[in-house]
Amino acid sequence: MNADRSTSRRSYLCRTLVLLAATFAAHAAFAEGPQSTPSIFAPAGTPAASIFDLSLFVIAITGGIFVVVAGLLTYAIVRYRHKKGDEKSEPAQVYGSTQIELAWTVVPVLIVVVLFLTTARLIFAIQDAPRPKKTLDVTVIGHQFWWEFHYPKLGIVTANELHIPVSSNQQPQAVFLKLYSADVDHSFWVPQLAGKTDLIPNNENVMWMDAKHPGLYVGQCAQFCGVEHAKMLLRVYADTPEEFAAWVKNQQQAAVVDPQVEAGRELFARQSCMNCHTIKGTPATGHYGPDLTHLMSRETIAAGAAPNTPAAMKEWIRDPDSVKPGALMPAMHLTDGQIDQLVAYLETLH
Amino acid sequence: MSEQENHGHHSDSIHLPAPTTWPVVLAFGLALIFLGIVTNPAISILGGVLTVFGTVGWFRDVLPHERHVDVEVEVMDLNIRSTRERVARMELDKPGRYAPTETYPIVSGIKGGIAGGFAMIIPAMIYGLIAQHSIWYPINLMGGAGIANWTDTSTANIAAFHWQGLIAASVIHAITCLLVGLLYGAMLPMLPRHPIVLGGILAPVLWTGLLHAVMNIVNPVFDQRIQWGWFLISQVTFGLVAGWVVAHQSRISANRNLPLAVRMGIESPGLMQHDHDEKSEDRH
Amino acid sequence: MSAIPIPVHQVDQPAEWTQPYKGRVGMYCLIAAESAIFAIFVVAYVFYLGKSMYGPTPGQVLEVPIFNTICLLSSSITIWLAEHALEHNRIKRFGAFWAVTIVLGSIFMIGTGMEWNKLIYHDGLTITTNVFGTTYYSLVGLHASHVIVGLLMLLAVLVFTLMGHMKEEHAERVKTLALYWHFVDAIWVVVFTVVYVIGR
Amino acid sequence: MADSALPAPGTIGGAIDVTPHHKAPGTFLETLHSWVVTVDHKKLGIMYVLYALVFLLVGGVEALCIRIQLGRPENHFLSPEVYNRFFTMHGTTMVFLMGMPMLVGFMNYLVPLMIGARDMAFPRLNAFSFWMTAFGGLMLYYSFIGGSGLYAAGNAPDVGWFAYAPLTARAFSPGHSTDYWTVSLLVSGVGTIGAAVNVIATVFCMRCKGMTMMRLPLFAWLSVVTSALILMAIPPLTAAQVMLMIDRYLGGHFFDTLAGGSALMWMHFFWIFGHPEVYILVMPAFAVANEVIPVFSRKPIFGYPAMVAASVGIAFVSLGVWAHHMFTVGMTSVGNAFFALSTMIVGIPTGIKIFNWLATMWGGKIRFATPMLYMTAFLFQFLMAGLTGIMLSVAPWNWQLHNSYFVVAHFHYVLVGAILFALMGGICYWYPKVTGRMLDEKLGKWGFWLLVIGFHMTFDFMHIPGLLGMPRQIYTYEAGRGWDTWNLIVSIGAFVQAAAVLLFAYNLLVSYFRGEVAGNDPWDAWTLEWATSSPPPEYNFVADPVVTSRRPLWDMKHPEDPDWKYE
Ligand code: HEA
Ligand code: HEA
Ligand code: HEC
Ligand code: CUA
Ligand SMILES: [Cu+2]
Repeated sequence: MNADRSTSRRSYLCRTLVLLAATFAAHAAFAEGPQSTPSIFAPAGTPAASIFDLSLFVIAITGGIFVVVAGLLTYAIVRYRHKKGDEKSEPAQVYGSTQIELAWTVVPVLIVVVLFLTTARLIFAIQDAPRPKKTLDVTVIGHQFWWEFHYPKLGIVTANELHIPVSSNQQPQAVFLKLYSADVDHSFWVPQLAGKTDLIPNNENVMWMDAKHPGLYVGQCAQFCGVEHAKMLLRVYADTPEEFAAWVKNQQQAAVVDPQVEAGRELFARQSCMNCHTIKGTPATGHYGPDLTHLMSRETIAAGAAPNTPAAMKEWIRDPDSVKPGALMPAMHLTDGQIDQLVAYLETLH
Repeated sequence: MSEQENHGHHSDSIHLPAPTTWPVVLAFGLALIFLGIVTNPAISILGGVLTVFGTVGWFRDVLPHERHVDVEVEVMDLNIRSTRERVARMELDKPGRYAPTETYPIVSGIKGGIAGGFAMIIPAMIYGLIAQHSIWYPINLMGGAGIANWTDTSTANIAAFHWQGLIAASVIHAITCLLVGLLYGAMLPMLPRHPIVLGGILAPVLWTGLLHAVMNIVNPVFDQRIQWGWFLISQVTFGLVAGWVVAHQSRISANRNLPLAVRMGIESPGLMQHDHDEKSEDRH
Repeated sequence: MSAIPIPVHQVDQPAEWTQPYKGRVGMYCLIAAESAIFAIFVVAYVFYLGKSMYGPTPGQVLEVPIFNTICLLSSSITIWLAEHALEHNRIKRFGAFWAVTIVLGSIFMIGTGMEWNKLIYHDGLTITTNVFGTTYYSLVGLHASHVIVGLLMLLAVLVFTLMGHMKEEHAERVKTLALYWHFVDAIWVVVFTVVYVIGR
Repeated sequence: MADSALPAPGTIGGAIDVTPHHKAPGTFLETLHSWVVTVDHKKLGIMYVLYALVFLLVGGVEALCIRIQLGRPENHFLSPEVYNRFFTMHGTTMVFLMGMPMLVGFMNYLVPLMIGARDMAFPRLNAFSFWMTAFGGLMLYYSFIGGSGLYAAGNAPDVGWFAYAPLTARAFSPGHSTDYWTVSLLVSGVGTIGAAVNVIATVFCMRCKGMTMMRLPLFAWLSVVTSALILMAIPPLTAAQVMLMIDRYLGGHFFDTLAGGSALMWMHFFWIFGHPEVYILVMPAFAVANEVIPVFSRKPIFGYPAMVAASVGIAFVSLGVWAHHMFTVGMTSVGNAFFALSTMIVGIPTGIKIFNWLATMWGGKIRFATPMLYMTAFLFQFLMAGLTGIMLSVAPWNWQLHNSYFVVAHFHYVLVGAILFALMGGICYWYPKVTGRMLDEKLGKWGFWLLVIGFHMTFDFMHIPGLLGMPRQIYTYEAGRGWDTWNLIVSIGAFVQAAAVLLFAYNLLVSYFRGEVAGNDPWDAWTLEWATSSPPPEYNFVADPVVTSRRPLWDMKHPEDPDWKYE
């Protein structure tokens, strides 16, 4: 399970292939760490890395087949094309050959056997991986166009931006996800960390991943789920152990109560915001939208559709459709003044 | 076609089914019934009426007798001839007709595969006994490629008996041996000069080299524990035995002087036997 | 322009070139397609067994329709007797068995109607009640709709017979139709097993 | 079918003589009427193909809009709603209204001619099937007008061509868009099943004398296999759609996840249909290749029995691989392994086909007329597409690639690179037979090379954003993800393809009026359809032909060296 590739005997082969892949896919070099392009050829976690290894193997085999067959085809086309003087005669008529046909049936069968054994091994290795003692459990709930994250053991609820501790050889740290959906099918996909797994209503799925380097890994929903499927983005932050501990500590607190923004807080409760959103420590306990208790600890809002800035927030609350057309939060028809108050309040929720 | 003679016996027209509106009407009716579900029930009702009309009309088209039209036939000569009058034959270095070349290559290949498969077990067992004092060791290593979910890859565990390991190993072993045997059966008669060198030594060495290169990905547990020397020995054992069996069963020595095309079993005029009467359909 | 040349051998050759009757092949194809539809509905029924979140359950409300089943299955025999009669040009006998088949089929439909009536008004099970209701009515309903279509076609043949149009030469066509009826019966065996035996 | 009943070797029956065409042309209305009421398999075949070509243009325009929208990041050419309608309609159109009718059209036109029959087994059913297909397509497109009208694309379906539950439930898909999808595909599905029944009955019951199943042209063989697959595959879709209708109209709970229904069931049902469907689409492409490649290589098909066996094998295996579209839904590891294996196994019979085509060309004298050019491109592109398919079937890798643009690239490589190319090649090949005129060779070659360039520009580069993590079915993407350049190239390629398709259509049009007169056998070919005039008379053959080998016309052209001696 611990397929640390650097020890692999064939890292040379890998490197050469990677180099090829890299030149091919310009910025998809095999980088150590998170990238703005979530390339599956830049793995930064165990499952992604072992899939990457497998993919090189498969590329080598299929590439070999392609070179051989395409080469023969090209040869046939060049060598046996119609030439001057051929109009008057037919070539020798050949009907078949059991022996040759048998040979080119058996060779693919053997290739398939090898491919299958390799594939099966990795399926089992990833899917049935034994659970290490120290894991982080997270429950992921997909909603139309945003993600809800629960850390059941830590008592944390947050949205869209998942924080996990980084995994090192000294301190391996796997994250086990339970995946549910509140409405339609979604799919959890952070290419640099692991393959995707669907979130299906009335059905529980599990997957695991780990991150070998700290930083931000981007991904997004990979199963068409309606109008704003394109903007159901996903961010995973791999924190150092210290950062993670600090983050957990902050998240476990109830919301900050700042008397200066009393007006905004009241407005939040008076408008129907509280029917849909939870802010821990206030009467707002809605579950339809994201938990806003620590809204300011997130870098984006509306599942990555906009940066978390006061201006974007104002625009979002004034008219969610203008930021993310089709998002399921209604425009509340508030005055500019009310919006300013609300945003001032939300800006305090660290 | 001049050789086509006219033997009378024809009419001047041909019966063809008559054109009819009812299939369109019926299709339109059915479509409207469905469209009505999405739009307005009135459309479904209209569709229902058309459907009834269509069905009845259609029935009356075919019952009790199919309606048909007579189409007049006029005839002109058609010329079916090719400008390519000459047909080349496959060129052989030696002219003449050849005896059938294949003496059941499939069966001989399978036999070779089975023989080689059994022979190969011996060095593998010896290896198991010498290296780990257990005949289950090599079996489990191989079976691990199939079931793969070893959670405990300690030596002791691998040396113990596991029925899953045995089954997986047997299946993998049997399939590959049969397939490789089949391949030998098809290929060796084509390359008859040195069957033992080719099938017994060269192929296993290449095969082992290939596996050596990819085994880390196919099955890392296997790769870490495998002893390539022993592996090569058992491969060569297989190759020698299988190659020998195949070579002796398909009379390679007799084929040696035949042209390549014949050895490859290519079916082409001149290469094949011509007796049409003796040929049976079952070859197709 | 010359006359049509017809080659020697077409005239000379004994016409031993026989191929299957196209209606029959067509019907077999149709049956294959229909079987696929039924297979999906049956799979769905089995899969959804016990998945209902609220009652009633099959065990609580379903009664085994023995009499119905006997009627439908015996109609397969009567239709076979009818086919046989037609082949031997015994039109009266054919008509009689054909009519019996229709009666048996109709009894089956009436039985189903009564069963549904009980389920809906007595047990309160409708297609919207729960997953069981949905799958039950669709599977049994799908079969029933096939019986109805079959009955309509059988009826059309009966009308033809009564009008005196039925002849021995129509045997192939009639047999093709009968094939469909046998299929509908065979499907009932599956539906019956799944719904009333396994599923209860 | 005993051989002894067949005529003595060396003769072929009256496939030879034909009516000259000198009917006075009717008025426009008369002509229209004669086409609407026709039961002639040739006219119906032509209507199918024309219908499909129209929808190729329509679906292509949708694809172009998609590509304009995706050409740049954060583009606003299409709104999200309209984009979703467009890709759904594009996929649905191309598969159900372009691909299927096109292949049914080919089978309809060619099968009776190739087997020496006067018509299909059930001519009226044939007409009915066509009209069902046609009305289904019209209904689907009527959805653009229903509801809020054309501007916002009305009620057009917007749930993807696989319409996963529960997105299709009333709660998530209010209005009628999903109903249009369901209902129109139900209707056209009935048409397709009818056509399949007809083809099978025709081949089994209407072959001319001497044409045993082992002498059947491979095109006809593959038509039978395709039709059998249609019979097995379309009904599951129909059944699932009926269930969906029950849910949406009668309040059923099949896919209602709140009441115990299952979203997974829909996926299984859809792909039990969906996977065989893609082989339904590709088989006719194989069929065309099996006819065109031998004729232009001047050699018989290599290994005929193996080709038949491989086709039947592909059909069988393809019924058991559907869940390779579902590797990410959380099946057990054993389930995943099983479907990975069964999927890879399909590569074996497919490989046999590729190799046999290669061997057919080997040692031949290959003439690269336009049809053969298309077939050559088909071979390369199908090879490549199949190999990316194998990559996708490697379940762990599929967890990365699933629903990414890599998949989109894979299936366009098959659907466009293999199927569309093969069908276009087929059109070029049989155009002289159907119209009596040759296509303009120069225009044809231009169109071909343009299409090759456009195709590779579009779909080669489309693999890359997939590998870089770009999911499909997204209406836009952020700048800075590293996807922009690739998408721009892809979009430009789509326009090159558009030019090629237009050129192709233009060629079809002008050659009809100005093309060289073809004669009955312009390619020096070997199957029976070339033994009658171009276009063939209503009754195809004056007298029923009698054949003694797989290449009846070869036997006539080379009486000194006939096939039946060697087969
Ligand atoms: C006609 C269309 C067509 C054809 C022929 C194929 C052929 C194949 N397809 Fe493809 N496929 C589609 C159309 C098609 N596909 C479509 C439309 C989708 C997406 C649907 C959607 O999600 O919207 C899809 C999706 C799809 C997926 C799911 C991807 C995903 O969503 O995650 C997979 C996964 O296994 C797959 C695999 C294959 C394989 C293994 C073949 C094989 O049949 C290929 C076999 C051919 C070869 C292998 C090449 C020749 C062989 C040799 C030279 C012999 C030697 C080779 C070996 C031994 C390997 N396809
Ligand atoms: C046979 C099937 C087929 C064919 C031929 C095509 C052809 C093309 N397809 Fe399509 N495609 C699918 C089947 C097909 N597609 C399917 C099944 C999907 C999945 C849908 C889903 O996810 O639900 C899909 C999805 C799909 C997507 C992904 C959308 C998304 O996931 O967001 C894209 C994006 O680039 C695309 C592009 C193209 C392009 C550029 C072509 C080009 O090859 C098109 C070339 C043709 C033309 C450009 C026409 C030229 C004509 C004119 C210019 C007309 C001029 C006008 C008049 C005279 C009226 N297709
Ligand atoms: C009908 C339910 C509903 C109401 C009422 C509602 N919201 Fe929301 N809200 C949502 C949903 C759903 C989302 C997630 C949208 C998305 O990302 O697609 C959301 C997202 C947000 C976000 C971004 C959260 C994040 O983590 O990205 C903020 C901030 C927010 N709402 C504030 C408010 C305020 C302020 C009000 C009241 C004026 C309000 N909401 C009223 C449903 C609602
Ligand atoms: Cu959620 Cu797409
Ligand atoms: Cu598939």
